Amino acid sequence: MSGSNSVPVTEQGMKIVGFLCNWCSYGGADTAGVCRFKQPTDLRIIRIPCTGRMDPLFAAKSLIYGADGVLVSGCHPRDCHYAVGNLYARRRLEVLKHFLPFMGIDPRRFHYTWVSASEGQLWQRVVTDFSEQIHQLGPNPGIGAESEIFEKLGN
Amino acid sequence: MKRIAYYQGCSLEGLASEYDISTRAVCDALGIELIEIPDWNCCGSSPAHSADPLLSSALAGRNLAIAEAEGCDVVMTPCPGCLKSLKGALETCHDPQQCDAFREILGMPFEGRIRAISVLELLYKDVGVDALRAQVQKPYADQVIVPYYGCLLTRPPKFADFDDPENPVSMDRLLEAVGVTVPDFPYKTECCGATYGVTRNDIVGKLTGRILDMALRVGAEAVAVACPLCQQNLDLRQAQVNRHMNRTFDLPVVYITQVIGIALGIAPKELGLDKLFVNADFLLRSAREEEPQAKTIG
Amino acid sequence: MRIGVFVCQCGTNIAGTVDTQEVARRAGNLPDVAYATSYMYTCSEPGQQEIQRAIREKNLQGVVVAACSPRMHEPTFRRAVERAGLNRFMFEMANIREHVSWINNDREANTRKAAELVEMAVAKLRFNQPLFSSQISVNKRVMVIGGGVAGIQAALDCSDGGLDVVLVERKSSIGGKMAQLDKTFPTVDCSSCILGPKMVDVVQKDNITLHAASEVESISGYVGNFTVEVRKKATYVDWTACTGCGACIEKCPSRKVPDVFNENLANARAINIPFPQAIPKKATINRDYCLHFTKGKCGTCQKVCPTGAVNYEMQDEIVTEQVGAIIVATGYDLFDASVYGEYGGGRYADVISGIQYERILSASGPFGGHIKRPSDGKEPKDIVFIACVGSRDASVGRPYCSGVCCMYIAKQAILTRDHLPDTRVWVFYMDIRAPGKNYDEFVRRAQEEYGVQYIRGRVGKVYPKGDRMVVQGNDTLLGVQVEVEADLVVLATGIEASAGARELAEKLRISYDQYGFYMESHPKLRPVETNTAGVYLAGVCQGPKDIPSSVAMGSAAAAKVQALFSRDTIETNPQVALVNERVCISCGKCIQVCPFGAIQWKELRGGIRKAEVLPSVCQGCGLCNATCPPKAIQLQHATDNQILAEVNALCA
Amino acid sequence: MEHIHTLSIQNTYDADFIKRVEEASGQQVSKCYQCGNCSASCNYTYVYDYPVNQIMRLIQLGQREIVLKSRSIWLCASCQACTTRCPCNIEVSHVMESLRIMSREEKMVSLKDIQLFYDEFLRSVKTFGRVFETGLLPVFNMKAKRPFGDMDLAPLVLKKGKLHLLPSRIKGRKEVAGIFERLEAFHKKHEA
Ligand SMILES: Cc1cc2nc3c(=O)[nH]c(=O)nc-3n(C[C@H](O)[C@H](O)[C@H](O)COP(=O)(O)OP(=O)(O)OC[C@H]3O[C@@H](n4cnc5c(N)ncnc54)[C@H](O)[C@@H]3O)c2cc1C
Ligand SMILES: Cc1cc2nc3c(=O)[nH]c(=O)nc-3n(C[C@H](O)[C@H](O)[C@H](O)COP(=O)(O)OP(=O)(O)OC[C@H]3O[C@@H](n4cnc5c(N)ncnc54)[C@H](O)[C@@H]3O)c2cc1C
Ligand code: SF4
Ligand code: SF4
Ligand code: SF4
Ligand code: SF4
Ligand code: SF4
Ligand code: SF4
Ligand code: SF4
Ligand code: SF4
Repeated sequence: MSGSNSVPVTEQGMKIVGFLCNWCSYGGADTAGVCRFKQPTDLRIIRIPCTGRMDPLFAAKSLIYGADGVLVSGCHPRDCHYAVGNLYARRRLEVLKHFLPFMGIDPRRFHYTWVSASEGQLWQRVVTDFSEQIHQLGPNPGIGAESEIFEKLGN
Repeated sequence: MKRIAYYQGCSLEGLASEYDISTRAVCDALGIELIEIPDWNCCGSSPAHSADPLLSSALAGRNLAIAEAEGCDVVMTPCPGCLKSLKGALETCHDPQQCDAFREILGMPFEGRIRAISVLELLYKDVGVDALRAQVQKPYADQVIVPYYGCLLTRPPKFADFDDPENPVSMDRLLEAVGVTVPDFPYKTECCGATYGVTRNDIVGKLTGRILDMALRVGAEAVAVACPLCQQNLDLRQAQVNRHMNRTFDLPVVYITQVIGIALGIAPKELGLDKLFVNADFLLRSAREEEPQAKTIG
Repeated sequence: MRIGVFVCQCGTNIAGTVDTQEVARRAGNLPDVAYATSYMYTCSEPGQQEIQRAIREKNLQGVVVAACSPRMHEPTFRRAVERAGLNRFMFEMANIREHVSWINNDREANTRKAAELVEMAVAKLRFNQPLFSSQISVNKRVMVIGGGVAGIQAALDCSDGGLDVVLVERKSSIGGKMAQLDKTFPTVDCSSCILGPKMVDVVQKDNITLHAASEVESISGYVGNFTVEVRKKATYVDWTACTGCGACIEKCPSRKVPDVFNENLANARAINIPFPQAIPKKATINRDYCLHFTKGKCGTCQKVCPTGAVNYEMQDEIVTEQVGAIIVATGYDLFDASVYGEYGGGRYADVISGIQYERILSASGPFGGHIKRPSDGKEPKDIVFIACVGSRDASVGRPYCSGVCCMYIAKQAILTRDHLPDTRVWVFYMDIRAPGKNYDEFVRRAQEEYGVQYIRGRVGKVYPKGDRMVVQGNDTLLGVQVEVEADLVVLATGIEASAGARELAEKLRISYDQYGFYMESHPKLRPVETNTAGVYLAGVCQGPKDIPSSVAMGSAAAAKVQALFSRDTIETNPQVALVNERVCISCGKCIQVCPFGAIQWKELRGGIRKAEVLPSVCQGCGLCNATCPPKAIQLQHATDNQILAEVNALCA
Repeated sequence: MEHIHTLSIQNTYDADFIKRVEEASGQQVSKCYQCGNCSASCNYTYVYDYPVNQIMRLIQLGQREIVLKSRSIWLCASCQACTTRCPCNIEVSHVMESLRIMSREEKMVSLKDIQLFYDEFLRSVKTFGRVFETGLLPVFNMKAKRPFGDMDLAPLVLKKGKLHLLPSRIKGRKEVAGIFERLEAFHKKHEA
């Protein structure tokens, strides 16, 4: 897939999958929309009840199937609608982040964060920053292809 | 059995020599072997701290390193100022961000396994109040002494692992164990002017004056201390204080080790009682006479 | 499956930046989509009828609406498809307004994005299953735990609404902290005069069962049907016989018992009634001090009791109560001031706490309402109050504000000047927090009319000098160190979670914050609910607050219970986890992680255990689903297959 | 106390100063909520030009020069009363210590005598390995231009036989001097 960087990627856009908890971040994304906060168009949001529902496999599979980036967002720690779901999520997603290089996937393609239902502006920033980062990385070359990172981390 | 290294520090070599000899005498009487740190150096005290904390840690660190090389488990020092430097050095040594710089500047092998304690902690924790009481040969009868801990012995709280920083009681309990009457002393931990003896003795005059005054108010015949700087400010400088405050204090200021030593039956001279500036012979009152009428003396 | 797709234009809200026709056209090409169209205002009455018509005419089995956020109109459309005979879970929404048309103007990119979101929704819908709620009956009895003013208010309001109430109080009398107060801010009316009648009401209501000297032992069940075991502690007095005459107390020879109600400023007897207005007014023996129990000697009370109520053989008793809802109102405790060695609380007799000063002020208190200092009974000429003791202090692990002490200091200062006009009152404070109705005016009055001296700065140290105390502080407004000599020092000790709050929370399966205060469901919008359905909060157990707020919260919790009980049955949420027993490997991980205790073991034949979800307890978080190693437990309507279908539709 | 008239905060605001103090002391100065407990507990407040809580406030406001030129930082005796009682868990004494070092580095020391005493003390340590009390005092007195300071004490001390006329030179004084040298080299390296 070399040289794909020269293709004006914005034309096709990137495929970014967002997993957002129903109570906080999905609401935050709604708030951003209601306030008409302009955002890049690459993100596709999947609504989950809680980040605690977030199986790291969902993110891994997305990247394996060819998503260019995965963004997970939930309630701030301590604000979880289900008390502790996001704390479990944090632990699992942190592990995933460290695991991605071993699959030959650049860990920068994956990001998780916390945004509450009222933080529309924060949501705008999160989406903009992450989309920009994925545009910089370019399209996902496929599993194992980003193995130079693997080599770097392996040492 | 723990191997206890002894770090006397510069003051105990000079103006506070009686603290040194009474500490050694008491430990000897209690069967505690002290291993003097060979060729020890100055810990740097406040001047080093105010110049560079790394300097302070490295200067103190050299002594710790020597003690560790001698196979000791703890370093005991009677001086709270030195104790603070020693504990500071251990803290630096275990701080991941500073340990490399520390080792580089120290320039000798040191693992940092050793612990630093004060003579007070040694007596209070390792010997224990009950064991001390059992060894008393000449209990005091009616002497009233207030314990003055000074500012450094129990502070900062993170270093004061053996007593309460705000209302320490270790010296109270040790004094009681040898038969002394100990009134509540509100100025236990007030600062006496510390290192300003030389540079600003007007400050020392005021702060020390307050402490002596409070001691008299609560009915003390003497102040017991565990710090050479406190002792100097309260005892040696008592005349200066009198001048500054327009007072006529004449209050003995004795080292805790001297008070305990007398009760253990050690001769006053071996405790350096004669080296004190304000006469402290009142301590011998019940030590000489154990009959009940001793109570009428004084 | 036959699926219908409706792409909403929302006037120009969506159609302005999304080609909705094109989205509908592309949707029409998706597998299983039998019908796709675009409509002007889908949520309007005609829009909904259009959907229902299509369901019938095209024989649709599932519906996707691409429109606004499901947080807005999902319930609307679910009802619509239900009216047309579909199960309401055979419906999905794609959010093409908040997440598409409103956040970018690039029509082409927006259209592509909207089409993909529709594709994802269709993909998910193909795995949807009809789900059905069940109805569970509601036991219309309510338990209130804690009989302070908040719990009393909740109990009385529920009782007024015709509900059966069980009130559980761990002390031998209800009343809580308010019963110990002298007067109350900001009106300075007598505390027991306003609380007393409410306490009496509690015993006079036929539909309130009071278990005093009792604690909750265990709780099982779920909203509508809780089973609570209550431990009635042995009081060694048969309360059905005791008339509260007090003859036993008068004769009891054990007289050096700390009087807890008077905050240890006086002595009580081993057999005791805590205060004259106690409800129930019954005697209790304190085993630790009773000579019969400690020495095997006495038996006086038994001999003098005219009704033969004393029973040294009494044992704790467990009673089981069935209730449909629980209101927790367990209040608070006060910070132990002896933690501050520098203030001498607990060491010096004349350094006391605010609640001790309430007892001193009280006419029924240890000194009959005369202000005297505990050490020698002298009238104090100078009183110093120190604010924020054990509050707003990270060094003692209490960084929060206790909320009421600024006000009670002002109250106690005013009362002091009322009782003893010649006594000077000094208050060391950091900030004055008085945000209630008439509150700041009250504090101003203390300063302007009563001449109370406020000094801004935290106190360093309190120590005795002669027979007075010296308070060494700092006036930060002047930038100088100050000293005030006082005869009495009152430490405004802060509020902390009541002892045992955490243990009770775990029994109730509600969460608490790091300080032990109970967590409300939403800090603004659901302040009296917890995340456990059927359990409500009232009073200081949720966080520091004063009497008006505690009472308001008691009433609010009662209103929530009445609303819950207004129906005979409640509908369960069918979006719950479900275990596939054949796949479950019995590892128990799901049981460990479930924050609500909704999963239990189910014994199969042959001693095999499998996980089983209690649908009425499960809140649908999905944590178990993500945890389960073989994925045996699946959250309905958000199963792995459903979520992965969306991923697939987008990426593959 | 010098009187500040109007402090035009922005004109003298040094954001970097706040950061440097926080880094040097390891303490988060913004945690200070100005309760004043440090000043209430500090026995030296009466000789300070700014009570220690005001020093903390001045740091928060980035007022580098006022702080580093203050007398307070040199009159602080490191008694730790402030650190012990600060409700915000700030090691205030540590902050004061860092300020002394910074004021020395930036040549803003107000109380030269105290610095001088400290320097003489350390010179003694560097030379002999231990402090030579008898030698330290006259040298300090001379340099501080107070030839008779504490001379009243000399006969007393002499009488008790506590005055040593010769310093105790330790064998390892080269090692001790080495510590001073390595420290200097270390700082040079890190400045570069
Ligand atoms: C010194 C002082 C003065 C005050 N003055 C005023 C004032 O003038 N005006 C004002 O508005 N507010 C004042 N307050 C605040 C007031 O006390 C509280 O707002 C009020 O008492 C809170 O009531 P509550 O019912 O929430 O808690 P509480 O009064 O603490 O009642 C809780 C009850 O629950 C019981 N309980 C606890 N745990 C359990 C358990 N596990 N099982 C069963 N029962 C349990 C307790 O025994 C207690 O009876 C003052 C507070 C103090 C400390
Ligand atoms: C700048 C600002 C920021 C704030 N930020 C926060 C915050 O972050 N968090 C927070 O908790 N609180 C905040 N608040 C406070 C919050 O706004 C109020 O607590 C809350 O809105 C009160 O709700 P309400 O329903 O009592 O009153 P209102 O919101 O005032 O509602 C009253 C309604 O009644 C209507 N009405 C009035 N008179 C009549 C009449 N005679 N007949 C019919 N209708 C009538 C009014 O039109 C209005 O719709 C803030 C307030 C301000 C000013
Ligand atoms: S369904 Fe939503 S998008 Fe469509 S018209 Fe209604 S509000 Fe607008
Ligand atoms: S136990 Fe008997 S004597 Fe005591 S109060 Fe009750 S009835 Fe009266
Ligand atoms: S038996 Fe116990 S409670 Fe009863 S009178 Fe005797 S001491 Fe008091
Ligand atoms: S209410 Fe006032 S006294 Fe109480 S913690 Fe808050 S600020 Fe401090
Ligand atoms: S979905 Fe959540 S609440 Fe339901 S059983 Fe699983 S973990 Fe428990
Ligand atoms: S986690 Fe899965 S396999 Fe383990 S017990 Fe629960 S349902 Fe069964
Ligand atoms: S350490 Fe310094 S500032 Fe702090 S109390 Fe002591 S003398 Fe004052
Ligand atoms: S004690 Fe701590 S919080 Fe209070 S003024 Fe001093 S530094 Fe600030």
